Amino acid sequence: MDLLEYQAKELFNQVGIPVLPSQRIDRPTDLKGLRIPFPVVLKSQVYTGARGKVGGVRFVENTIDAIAAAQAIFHLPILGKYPKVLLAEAKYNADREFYLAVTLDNATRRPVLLGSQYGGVDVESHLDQMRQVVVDQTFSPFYARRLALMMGLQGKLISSVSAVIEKMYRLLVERDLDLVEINPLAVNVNEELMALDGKITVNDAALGRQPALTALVAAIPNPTLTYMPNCGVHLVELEGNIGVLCSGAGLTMSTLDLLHKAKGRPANFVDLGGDYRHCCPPNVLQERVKQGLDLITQTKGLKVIMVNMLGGATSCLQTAEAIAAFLKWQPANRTIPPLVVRLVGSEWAAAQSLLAAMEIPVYESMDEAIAQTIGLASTAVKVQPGQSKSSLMLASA
Amino acid sequence: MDLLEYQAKELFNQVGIPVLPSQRIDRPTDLKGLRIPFPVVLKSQVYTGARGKVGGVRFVENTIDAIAAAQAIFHLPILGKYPKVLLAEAKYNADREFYLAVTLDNATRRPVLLGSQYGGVDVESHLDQMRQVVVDQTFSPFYARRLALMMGLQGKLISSVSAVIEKMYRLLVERDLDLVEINPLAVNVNEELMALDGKITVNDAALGRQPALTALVAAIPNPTLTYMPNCGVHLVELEGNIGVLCSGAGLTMSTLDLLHKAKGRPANFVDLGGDYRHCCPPNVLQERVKQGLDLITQTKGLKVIMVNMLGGATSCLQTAEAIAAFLKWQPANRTIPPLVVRLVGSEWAAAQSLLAAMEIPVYESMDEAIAQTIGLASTAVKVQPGQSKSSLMLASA
Amino acid sequence: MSFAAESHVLVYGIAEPLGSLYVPKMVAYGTPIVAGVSPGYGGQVVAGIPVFDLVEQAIETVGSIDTVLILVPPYEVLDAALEAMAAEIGQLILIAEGVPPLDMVQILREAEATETLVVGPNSPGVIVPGEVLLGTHPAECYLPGSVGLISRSGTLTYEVALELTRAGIGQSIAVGLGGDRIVGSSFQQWLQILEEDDRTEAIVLIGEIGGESEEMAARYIAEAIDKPVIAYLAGYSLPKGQPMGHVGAVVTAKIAGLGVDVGTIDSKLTAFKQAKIPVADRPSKLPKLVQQALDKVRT
Amino acid sequence: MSFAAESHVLVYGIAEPLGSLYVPKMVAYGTPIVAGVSPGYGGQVVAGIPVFDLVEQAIETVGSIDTVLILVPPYEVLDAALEAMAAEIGQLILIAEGVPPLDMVQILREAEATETLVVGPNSPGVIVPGEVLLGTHPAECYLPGSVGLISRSGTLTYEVALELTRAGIGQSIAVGLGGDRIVGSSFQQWLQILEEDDRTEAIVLIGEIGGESEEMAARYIAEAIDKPVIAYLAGYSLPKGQPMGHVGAVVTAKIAGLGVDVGTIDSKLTAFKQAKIPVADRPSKLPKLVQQALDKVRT
Repeated sequence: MDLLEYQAKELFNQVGIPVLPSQRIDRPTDLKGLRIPFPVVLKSQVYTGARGKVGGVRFVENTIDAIAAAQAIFHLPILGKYPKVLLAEAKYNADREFYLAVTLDNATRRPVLLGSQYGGVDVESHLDQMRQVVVDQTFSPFYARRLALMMGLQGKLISSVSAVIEKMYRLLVERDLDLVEINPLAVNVNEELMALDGKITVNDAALGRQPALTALVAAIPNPTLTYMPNCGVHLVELEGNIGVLCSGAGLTMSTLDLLHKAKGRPANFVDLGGDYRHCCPPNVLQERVKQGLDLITQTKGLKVIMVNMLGGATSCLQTAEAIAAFLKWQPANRTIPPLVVRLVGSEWAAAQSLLAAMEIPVYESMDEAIAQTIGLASTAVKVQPGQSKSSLMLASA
Repeated sequence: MDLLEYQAKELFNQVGIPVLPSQRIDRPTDLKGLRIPFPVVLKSQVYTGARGKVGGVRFVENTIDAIAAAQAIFHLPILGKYPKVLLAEAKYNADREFYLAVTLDNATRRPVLLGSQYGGVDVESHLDQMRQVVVDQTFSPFYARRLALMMGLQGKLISSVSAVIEKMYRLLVERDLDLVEINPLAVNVNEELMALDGKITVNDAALGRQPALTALVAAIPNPTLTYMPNCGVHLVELEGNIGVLCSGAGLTMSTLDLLHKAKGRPANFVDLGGDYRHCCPPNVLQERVKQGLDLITQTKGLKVIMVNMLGGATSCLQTAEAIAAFLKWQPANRTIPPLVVRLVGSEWAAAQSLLAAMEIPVYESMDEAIAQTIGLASTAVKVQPGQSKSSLMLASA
Repeated sequence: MSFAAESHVLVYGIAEPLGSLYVPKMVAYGTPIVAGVSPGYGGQVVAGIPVFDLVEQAIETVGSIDTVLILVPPYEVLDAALEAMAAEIGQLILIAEGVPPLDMVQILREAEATETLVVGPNSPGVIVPGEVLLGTHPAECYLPGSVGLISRSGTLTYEVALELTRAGIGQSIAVGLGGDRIVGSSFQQWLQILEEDDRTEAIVLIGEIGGESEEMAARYIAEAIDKPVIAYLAGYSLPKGQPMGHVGAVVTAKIAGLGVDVGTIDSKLTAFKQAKIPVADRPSKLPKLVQQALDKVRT
Repeated sequence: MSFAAESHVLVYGIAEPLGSLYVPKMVAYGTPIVAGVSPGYGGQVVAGIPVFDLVEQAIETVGSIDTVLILVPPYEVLDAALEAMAAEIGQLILIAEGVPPLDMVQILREAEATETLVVGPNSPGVIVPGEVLLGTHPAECYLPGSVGLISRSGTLTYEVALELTRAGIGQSIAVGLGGDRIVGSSFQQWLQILEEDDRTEAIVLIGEIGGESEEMAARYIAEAIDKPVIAYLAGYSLPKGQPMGHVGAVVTAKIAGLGVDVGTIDSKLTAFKQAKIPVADRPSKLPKLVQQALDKVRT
């Protein structure tokens, strides 16, 4: 999960990475109480990049201009998202701009330090200048100096830049982060450093042991959370007319692929997870099936729902019972689209009998279930335009 | 350097080691504002053990008794020391008392976990029950469980005791401690744990990077500090009539030994340190010689001062000049006892000439300097009775 | 690598919920579980297996252990793995989803120093059909035979095994490497193990979008693997950047918005094509491709 | 162990105050210093020695390094030592006083894993009289010869060497192991090195109260050392428990007030007596005892 720039800079400040005096702006009138002297930069706090090019960053010289600019930025969508807060920050005269990052390298399975003398907007056009140091054993500051040298730094910049890298590394480890990035790290004419923009990606799986981070991010809903530490059931919305409920990421991907291949259009999906989630052991799967179906059916325009469940310690009958219970508890005025169910495991016949009584077909073959689903979805239903694609979540029972 | 019990318990509380509700008492009247319900234990906060046997720990049932008991404890010396503060603490019904410690093992050169089911006052009579686990690689909680099992614990005590050991270990590492000890760790009938007394020894050399600890201990002067992070000059007082100024711990010990062997009685000594102190490089040695002589000559009843300097990048002449400067700047009414100087190194002859002019003999041989010193000290001078043996310190220039 | 029926298995976390659920299934399958560890539960018996408080204590009583299956909650995996390696056990299988990647870095530093094989985490473990079940694989999907399965997924591995089993094609071994960014053993390690395994005649590699492990595997196959390999890839219809729990290279690709074409379905398909590895476009196509490969090998 | 004149030495912290003070003395003595490292000072020259920013950068330019002498301030020693070991250098000499003992634990874990010899910290280093000076030993105290000195002290080592030198007895090598509780190499390691050193005919062991390293050394000498060993012990007149900078076993002995008789002068003298090691009661007695031992060896 990504942090917003102002949250990242709070963490930078805590570990001693130099950041400019700044102030969080929740509404334009906050600028009347600004404690930073003008000129000031106002920055839209959104999770996407490239805000500068579309007007999400503005320089202002006085309170009147600042309030006007803030109003404009609050009403400026960036890749479809409106900011909930802005960051007001002092100006800095950068002579040069570096790029620094610390993250995990999948291939070596180690933390990796990244750096370039070509930071800021130049980083993509100078990818060949990006240097990398793998932290293969216990970190020590010499790894950071190694990167500084590879970046071509000399003299006192070696120590000052590697001190920033060291702090970024310690932040990564202490807070269980996936990424700590400073871009640009500004260097002024006196070779002093300043983190002008920063990005932090929290490791979602580790959030449960990082109460301070959890508190930090609780304020502002974040769409990038991929792993539910509390095993909540998570709906992903797409644009189509087929609801999908699956067990496990691999099977979910495969199911979506096969629907897509057969020209079906999934409207959304819920992945109930594999067999090895401690927070939601198999014995709560029935409850989770109900929660998943409840989320899926909140999307409008569904023509059919495909349930594809395999593995786990739950029997087919138990899954079927959960589906039956979900349908039984619906209010009379609510219309649920037809279901196609694919189950593998014990008590299959009993599951089939139970659901057959509710006119729900049960298959053992994934291909057959896909074919039936596509058949039911084939009468196209127009999806409500402007429908939000944001994620809905339900906490687990 | 040792922390007082209440300071140790503050650190315990910070890392989640269970301690009783308690309150620091600076004067008896503080007990009128006691926030802990009676009955309460009042404990003298001194750096020495065995305070219980001499009346330094008292149970009280009401405010009047508490104030009286506090007045008594404040006026009760324990091994010659009066407490600056008391600790008022809730009572606890211990069913059993364990002993736990984490420290560094000289032989394996690793942290070591120590534990026994026979804690409290029983620990010394059951030393054969003390169990030990060396943390040879990176710490992980299984080392703590290993100790818990070796102590003979079973069931949920394995996890709860090892959780306390783990916290003690993390405290040791995070705060650069030499020792973290809990004795007793009380276990009540419900197998709940409580650290009833605690001892923490700070590593003096690491204090310079532990600002929080430095602040914690600044309040109350502590005689156990062995290493001067700021390279202050440190006087150790003994009981005799010979002042000793030496360079390096080994040479100081040897000098004291030889004086002792020749029936001399050192009154005090200053060790100016070896050649490899970063905080006081050889080029400030002259200043330190003056500071050392100044401290030494504050002791009354000195008959002679022996200076024994060897090694270092300072020449004999530079040392001699420092001695000469010290003598020259004394107030006219101050009597300085005779000096015996032993020097090894360059410019020896020049040093001898300089000091000969001040009637100070200079030797190259340690034995000869010792003999001369003993000769001058042989007329016994009575040391002032009741003279404080506490350490004096001067911050380095 | 020795997951044979005569090897000795210890289940760490046997008294945890996942332990009580899966241990009876593993025992029933014939898995040679000789001991369990759950701190505080020493002296108890779970599914006929004696429970100890510490791995070294279990070894003292039951003798040497070849494999530790770790079923503890994710934040306890690091400690259990370090304890097992300190007891000089050479094979670890980590099941839990949600192990913080920096914990895995610590585990893998130690595993490399001690030459320990680590499978997982976020993994269904290993099954040798008809012999040994070390994890959550549903027994009914598998049939003893000669096809090795290596996968980043759990349920998708079951699905592929089921298709092969229904077609009468048995499996020699199936391993889920785990769906996380940082996992213990790689496609390459397991390709080598299966290349050397006498029972395995063909290998099915089950990949997915994200990361670059399929690309690296394809290069390795071209260089070092003589047995036939057939691949299946999941996730090609996902919107770009859609996180799927199996987070793969999402973070890496996000750095500085570097638009590097790694981890996409195209980059993987290209790699397999270059290595001349047939790719099934759905699980039900695998039996035919595998049978063709087996027929070729056997003639 | 190779501190010979043809070995290659790198001084870490060459631009620090201690570096600029001692490096010229070492160079003048003939020590084969081929490079210095001080981050930020790369490209400069100190006492004729080229300075680099990183150890691996120095090695690239000047070739392989046998020994790194570390002269940085105490809190920077850990990083410098890890950097040197990462560059696969096999001998480290740590001079600084005040290195936190937990930093030493980290250094020694790595040193044991990589079989690196560590001398110090809080140490005068090593001198091979007439050839190589690696530390702070004052050259004027030493004379080339055949007596090896192993000591926990700095100035006391100089004192002992001076007594021998004045008596015309030269030294093959002198090492200060360091006065801290946790130091890199032990009496035993150096006894073994000197036992194997062709130039050394007799060994002087300079101990002091506190710790139990003299006791362990005495046992080791009885078991494994054939060359004659003479001991000198300092600190016997100190009041019990008086901390001396060389803190020795003070902490250990304090635990629970355990009145264990370890580290006292009596325990050490008993150990030497049992190992039949003569003990001088003052430095000036050493020349006679050493000469007797040499005479015995040479006949």
